[in-house]
Amino acid sequence: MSFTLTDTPLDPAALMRGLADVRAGACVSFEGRVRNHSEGSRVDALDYEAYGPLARTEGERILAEARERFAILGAACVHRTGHLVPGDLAVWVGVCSAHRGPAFEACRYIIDETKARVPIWKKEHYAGGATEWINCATRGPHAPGAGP
Amino acid sequence: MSFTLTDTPLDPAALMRGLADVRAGACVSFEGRVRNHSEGSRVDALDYEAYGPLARTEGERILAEARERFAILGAACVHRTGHLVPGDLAVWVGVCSAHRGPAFEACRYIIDETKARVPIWKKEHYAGGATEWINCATRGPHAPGAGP
Amino acid sequence: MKTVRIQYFALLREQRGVSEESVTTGAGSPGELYRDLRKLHRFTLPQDRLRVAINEAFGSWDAELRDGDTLVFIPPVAGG
Amino acid sequence: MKTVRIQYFALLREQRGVSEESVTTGAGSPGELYRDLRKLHRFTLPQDRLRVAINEAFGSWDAELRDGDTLVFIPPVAGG
Repeated sequence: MSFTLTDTPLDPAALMRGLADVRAGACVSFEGRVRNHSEGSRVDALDYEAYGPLARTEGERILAEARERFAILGAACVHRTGHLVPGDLAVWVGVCSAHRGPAFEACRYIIDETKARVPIWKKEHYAGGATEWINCATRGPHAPGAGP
Repeated sequence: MSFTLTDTPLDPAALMRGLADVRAGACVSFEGRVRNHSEGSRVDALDYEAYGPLARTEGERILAEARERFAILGAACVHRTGHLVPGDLAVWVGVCSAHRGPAFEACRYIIDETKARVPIWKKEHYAGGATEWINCATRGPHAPGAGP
Repeated sequence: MKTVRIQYFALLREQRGVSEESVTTGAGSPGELYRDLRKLHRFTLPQDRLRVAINEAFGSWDAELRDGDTLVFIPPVAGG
Repeated sequence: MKTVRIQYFALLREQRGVSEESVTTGAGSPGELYRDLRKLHRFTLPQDRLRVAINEAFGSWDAELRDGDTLVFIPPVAGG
């Protein structure tokens, strides 16, 4: 069980090898990648910023919750920080278990909770030079409650 | 979209690269591995055997169904045949989509349907020399309807 | 009488002792043919635990058997 | 009066122009302090869209502010 922040590229194969367990019949992984578009705008790059100490504490808490709720053998989550471009891997979650149900459910739980709770922020850089901190708009189309 | 049978080891990293798409924000993979135990017995090895032509047809049909049901960008499934030992990768499923929900759901659908419908068989070799074709018992504890 | 090709896999292959054979039969359907072969070779799997493939596609046990068909009796699958 | 350390991240860091600062304040709670700082630095995010961390753990806006505390006002997160 480990939650890690890193400013260097992620290697999914090496990360999955870290979860190897001959009791495991099922390993599920999630790769979150930088898309080249976001709500209709072309994305040229992203910056990820984390509040390290609390991100690690909260990330480890999420992994511990997954272990309590689901019959899994191992789980890990690694999140990038720094400057990323489309196609780059931003987050990796891997879970191994004896049977496949718990691996799928725990993997989904970990990425959902990580996105909702871990203090990591994302700034999108759009074609043309505009930027935006995602979820932080207070007016305009991305503000909460705005739009139809 | 492709369903493949192979008698050589699977390379998940290479398989996932085959699904690369800059529109994809989420890629989910499933790795089915040979466990060292099965219903309490120690497993030393497995043989997988497939009815190739129909396995490929049915596998491709499952991938097409996944594409119809879920908003995904790409999906693939590769299944091993031949002699495997604990820790070996027996099956790999990968799905990429713009958002994570469909990738998780389609990946689960593909592995569930593959296990239920594709004509592939598994013979377990136990410590001590006994063997069993899984799901094929007609008496004893593994027969349908047997046991509590 | 017609002649059909049968391919065997997994448990049926082991119980039959061959991977494939040609059979000349008076059976009218795959279901009738399996009943005959099961008696002859003492296959343990009852028909209701199998599916049948005719010419590389899933088929019906009641289909009309034609000369030259290729049949596979498909034991319960166990991929993954 | 007490002195607390504040770390800024993401949008708040950009709007404040620094990553951290020490502030000597008469505010009794993180909520009161954010209200003062928001007015001073024109932070766009209202308090109800933030969480607060006190000494590297999530805390309460009503907690009693102590001399030497480290505070982080946490903008809406967007990992993954």
